[in-house]
Amino acid sequence: MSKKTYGQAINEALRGEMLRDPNVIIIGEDVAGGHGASGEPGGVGGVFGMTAGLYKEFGPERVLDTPISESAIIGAASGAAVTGMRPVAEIMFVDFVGVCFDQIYNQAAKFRYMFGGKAKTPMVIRTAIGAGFRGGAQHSQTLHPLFTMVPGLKVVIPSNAYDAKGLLISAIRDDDPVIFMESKVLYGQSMEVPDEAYRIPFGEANVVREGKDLTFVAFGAMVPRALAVAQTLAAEGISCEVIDPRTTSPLDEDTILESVAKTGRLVIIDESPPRCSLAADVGAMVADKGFRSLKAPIKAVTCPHTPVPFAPNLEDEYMPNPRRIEEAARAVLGYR
Amino acid sequence: MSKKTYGQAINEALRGEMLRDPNVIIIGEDVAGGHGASGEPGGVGGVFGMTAGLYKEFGPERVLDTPISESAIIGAASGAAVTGMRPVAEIMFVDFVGVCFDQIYNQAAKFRYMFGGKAKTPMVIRTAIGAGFRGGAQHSQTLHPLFTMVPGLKVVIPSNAYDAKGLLISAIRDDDPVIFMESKVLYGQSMEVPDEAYRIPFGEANVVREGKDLTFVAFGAMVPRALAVAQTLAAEGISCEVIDPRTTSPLDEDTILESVAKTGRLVIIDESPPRCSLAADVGAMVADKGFRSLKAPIKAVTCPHTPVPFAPNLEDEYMPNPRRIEEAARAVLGYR
Amino acid sequence: MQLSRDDLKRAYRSMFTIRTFEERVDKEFALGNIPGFAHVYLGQEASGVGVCFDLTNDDYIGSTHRGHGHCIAKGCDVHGMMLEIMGKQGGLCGGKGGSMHIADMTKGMLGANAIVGGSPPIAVGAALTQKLKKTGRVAVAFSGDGASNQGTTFEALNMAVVLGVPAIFAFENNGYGEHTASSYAVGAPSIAERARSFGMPAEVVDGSDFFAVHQAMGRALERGRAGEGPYALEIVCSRFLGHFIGDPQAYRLPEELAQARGNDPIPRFRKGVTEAALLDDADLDAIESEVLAEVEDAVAKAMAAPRPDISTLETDVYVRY
Amino acid sequence: MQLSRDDLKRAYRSMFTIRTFEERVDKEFALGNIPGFAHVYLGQEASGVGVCFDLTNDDYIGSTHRGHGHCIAKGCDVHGMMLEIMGKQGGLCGGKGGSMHIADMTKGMLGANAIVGGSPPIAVGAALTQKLKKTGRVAVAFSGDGASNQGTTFEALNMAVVLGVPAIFAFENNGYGEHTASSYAVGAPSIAERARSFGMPAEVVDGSDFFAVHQAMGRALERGRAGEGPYALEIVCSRFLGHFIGDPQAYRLPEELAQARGNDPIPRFRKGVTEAALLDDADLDAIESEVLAEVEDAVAKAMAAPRPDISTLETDVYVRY
Ligand SMILES: Cc1ncc(C[n+]2csc(CCOP(=O)(O)OP(=O)(O)O)c2C)c(N)n1
Ligand SMILES: Cc1ncc(C[n+]2csc(CCOP(=O)(O)OP(=O)(O)O)c2C)c(N)n1
Ligand SMILES: [Mg+2]
Ligand SMILES: [Mg+2]
Repeated sequence: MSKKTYGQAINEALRGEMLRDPNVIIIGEDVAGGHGASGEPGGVGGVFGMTAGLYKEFGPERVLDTPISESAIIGAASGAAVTGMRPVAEIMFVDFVGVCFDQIYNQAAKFRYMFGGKAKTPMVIRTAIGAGFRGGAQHSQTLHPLFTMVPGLKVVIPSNAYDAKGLLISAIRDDDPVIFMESKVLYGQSMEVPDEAYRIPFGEANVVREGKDLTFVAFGAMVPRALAVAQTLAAEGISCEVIDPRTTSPLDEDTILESVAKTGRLVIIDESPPRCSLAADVGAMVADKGFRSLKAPIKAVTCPHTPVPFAPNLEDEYMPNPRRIEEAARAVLGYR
Repeated sequence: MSKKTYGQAINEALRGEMLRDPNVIIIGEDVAGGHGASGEPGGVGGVFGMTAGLYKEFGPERVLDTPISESAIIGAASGAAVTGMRPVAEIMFVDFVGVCFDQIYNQAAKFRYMFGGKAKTPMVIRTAIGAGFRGGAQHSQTLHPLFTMVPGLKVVIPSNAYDAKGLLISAIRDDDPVIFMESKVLYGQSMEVPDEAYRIPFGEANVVREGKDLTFVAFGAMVPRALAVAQTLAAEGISCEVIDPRTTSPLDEDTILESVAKTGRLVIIDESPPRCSLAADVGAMVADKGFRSLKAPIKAVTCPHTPVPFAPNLEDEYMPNPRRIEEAARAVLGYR
Repeated sequence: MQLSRDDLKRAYRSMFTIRTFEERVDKEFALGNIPGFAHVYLGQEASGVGVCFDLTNDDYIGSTHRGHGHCIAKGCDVHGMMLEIMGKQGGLCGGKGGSMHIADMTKGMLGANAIVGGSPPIAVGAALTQKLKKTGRVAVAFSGDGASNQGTTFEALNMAVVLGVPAIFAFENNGYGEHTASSYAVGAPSIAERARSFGMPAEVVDGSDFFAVHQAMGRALERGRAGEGPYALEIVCSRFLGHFIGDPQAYRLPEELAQARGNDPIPRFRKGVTEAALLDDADLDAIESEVLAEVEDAVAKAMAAPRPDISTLETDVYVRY
Repeated sequence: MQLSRDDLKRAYRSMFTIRTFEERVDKEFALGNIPGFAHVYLGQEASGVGVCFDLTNDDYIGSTHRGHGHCIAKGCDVHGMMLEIMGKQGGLCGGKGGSMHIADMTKGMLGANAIVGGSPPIAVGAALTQKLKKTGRVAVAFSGDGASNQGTTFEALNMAVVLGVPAIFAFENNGYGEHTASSYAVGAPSIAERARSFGMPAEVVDGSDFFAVHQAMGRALERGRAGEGPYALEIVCSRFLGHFIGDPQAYRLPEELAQARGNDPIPRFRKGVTEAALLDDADLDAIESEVLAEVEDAVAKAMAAPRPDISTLETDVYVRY
């Protein structure tokens, strides 16, 4: 056990799984880095450094640099997966999935069903998500709804270093295609993380904070924001429960429904535009299955229906921020 | 005024707009057909025949056949649109958007915002949607949620021939990128459709049937199914209101909320897997803004979280069918 | 080395099975016994069979919407195929896939693919496994001339070169992508030349000549098995019927169609091997009878088979969820 | 015809503006005055300027994540650019775009593009408008060597040939896509050759030589303006700094970097024109002083400018919703 960042936890999970299973390979742009240059290859380890050191330790047959060809990256991963490997592909920023989406949702995710259960596609797509990085409209999206809607895909969105490690290990050992969404703004966050391997199962939400007046459901980088508001409200004697589903597909409906059964009030904090979002998904689920418990409207705190703006002040307002979360909480708490 | 099929209405709208505005062009695979063959080109008019006759009438500068390169088709359309044309691009089946999604959601839909309002991208993407055609997992999807979540895009999903014509004319005259989703199973449905041009505005739902006990919201090919169940229930004295939003982005929230204010009960019928669907979107919207009116849980009738199966009996069960719609309606009506 | 007499019989059986199967699919479709739509491989038999002839069950192929011929050439069971195409229980994919998604992992058949350009990237992945596991096996991506213009296909060509994997790109140029001629939609002077410019050997082959295809594939395979990287074949062939069953193909003049039929790979093979006295008519007729009976039986069984159990609708989405 | 002295001054001004602007971006970034990340064009000035030199405001370009140089070469205002890059009110895109999304429709600048391979299809569309409206104008797609491997780029090449549009593909091969050399990631022997195999003329150009780029572009432009179809240039140049500001680029040895710097297009231009007595040092020094002052002023004004009004967050999504 030692303090590790979210990024280190990811790197450690990758390394541990590569040591454990020779079929685990890494494939993507600059996951090694420096190929064909005058210096040594392998010194980059991905633009965010998540695969740092792995090329030097495992060599070119386990850590494969590719051209900027995302469809071919995903296809190479899924084709390798159905024939016996366990590839971990990297799509540098989730924003880039538009150039390879077919290979994800029509191919890898559908193989098993289309082929009547006769294919197994154990692959992971790691990708960086989220705003707050001043990356502009094409480098700041989250897009977890895009994947959650796809039957055959599993979607993981860890909110802290401990979960990142345990969920990534589960993802790599999983026999289905998994997309693993890493929050850029969390890469540097650190906490105690065990050195050894451990798994966090999919579909089991984490009740990050217990409470009885109001339920917050938050995803990824929104979890710390929900917690912060829960703390503010606690000072006034308002007790908020904070739930981090950790995976959006499968989704742990039971934990959310149990919480709402107790609190009767729900606010969902979701970093994405509002339409067909996870906020909508969870809200609608509770409006059906948890209707009897509800004491107030279900509120969502999302981004507006706009692309991500570049200017820092606009971007800060774009993201669900404590002010907007608190407003929603108070609206729900004050509902009569 | 004369009886026309949904398909004829679309063809008529295209032809009318091409006659009216020389900047309207059509681009896609086999929209003319027969290029380079030993016979005459222009005899195909799209695999569903929606552009039939247009090549012969307007020639190769207005009706452009392309290679099977959807990213280049959409890029060609958006690049032409920002420089003064009004292209109508065809993506044969919506299932194919995965190979060109970047050009839709990151490019065309974001131009205006990223460029601070300085670009105008008047283009339409026509595409065929829906199951029931025995097309299998990669030719039967609906995917309207995928587009609805994209800021900058407008999403149209007509449920009958009259609407198809009026909405397509509006789409072509609209200054923003619009995706126009044509239900394959409706192409042959006919009704009275005016011969002249008329527009149906976006964001105005159609109350297809008035009622007071229960509100159905249904999209595209699900509208006739909802109506059929409404009729069945009417025989028992149950009065269902049926709302067809016609466009999912923008969405006419007011009409839905007014209806729920009256009925207190909502069932959404949406042909797509359940997660982050339009069903979820509408359900969550009402669970927030219409909470006070609700007398029962909001139920959704969707497809299961699976790809579209091929076998006819599986596909029929996959789609929201009258049995499942009726069950949901009764559950909501019987809620105490 | 020349092919043995048994090999020649196997080749003929495979081509004739495709021919018979596809003619029957065409007929059953017209009778309403096949749901949806189907694209038949009539006229292209020598291509699929020539390419797959020396592949083992541990070599892989990725196929297209026009995949029946590839399946048969790769050894898929015609009973399982007919059940699948009719959407019946016991089909190779349990009736969930249909004509455009037939797959059989036990035969190294990675699936027909209803997305044009869907298979090449996947085949690169299958080839990557072979390289990493040093199996000496290869992966073939079948693509049409139309698919040769899809971005995913180009990426796969480049990726295969960069990763140095034993992927073989079999471009079946049947002159058309749907209703548009390749002479219009392929801007390049030649598909093979375009592939070559990506950095791999490429050749143009007469796709109506089984022997030409088989020999060219032999060169590709030699390179692949030796771990020397990818290879491309442009296999020039003819689509006898329309794009899908029911396409009246008014855009092709009768003379063009007649010319295509005039270069039928099956009589051409028969003529070749009988004139060379390698096989005689009796050998070939015997094969034909067997094949006709087998396909007849496959149709009869498929017609009689039940639909998949409704309980299977939600199975097989995940290994575990 | 040779370029006039005024033309030469204009070329030098444009290149030197890019140089000064980018050095300043590098510095302001290090000072924390530029949010996010930025990719500078240092070392590639002769490419952008050579390509854009004879374009009018009615000719279009589509650019890349490394787009500042293209913007300046196409005539975008450096004040508006600096405001945009700093995320300030009055920026060319109102502060909503940032470094990777600068666009100016009034200058025919269709936008930097943060998606590698995003621009080529769009440029084909802009070129299509020119063809249909018979304007004699062209559209240029700038792409890097890395972008030359993206499927969208390949599709655009083929589409441009098939539609016969005046699109010019300017492949700036600066040796790297991020931290990976083009010698690794481009499997083809040559990007130009690969483009040629799609069916268009293509040539390799020394991208450190303004005159070479300008002349090659002249040939491309002649073809485009005459309505004869697309053209490709592989412009070989050097990236002086890392991929983005802050990239230590440990993968490049000092010698490689020194060699790149040794072939700096700006002193090379200066040496050429002064030795030929076309311009003298005083001419060039005067330009430099003006440019330095202009960029200084742009930075000062951008630093002083307010952030965009928060009320603009939700505007400009649609023309009307
Ligand atoms: C991405 C995509 N675009 C379009 C289609 C529709 N489509 C199916 S087959 C086909 C033609 C393919 O032509 P080719 O690759 O030459 O194969 P062939 O049909 O001649 O065997 C098209 C356009 C598709 N299935 N997928
Ligand atoms: C589709 C996509 N994939 C990956 C990236 C990340 N990325 C940004 S720039 C870049 C390298 C581009 O290389 P090149 O085209 O040679 O341009 P250069 O940076 O050398 O100007 C990469 C991989 C991206 N922005 N978009
Ligand atoms: Mg073809
Ligand atoms: Mg480069």
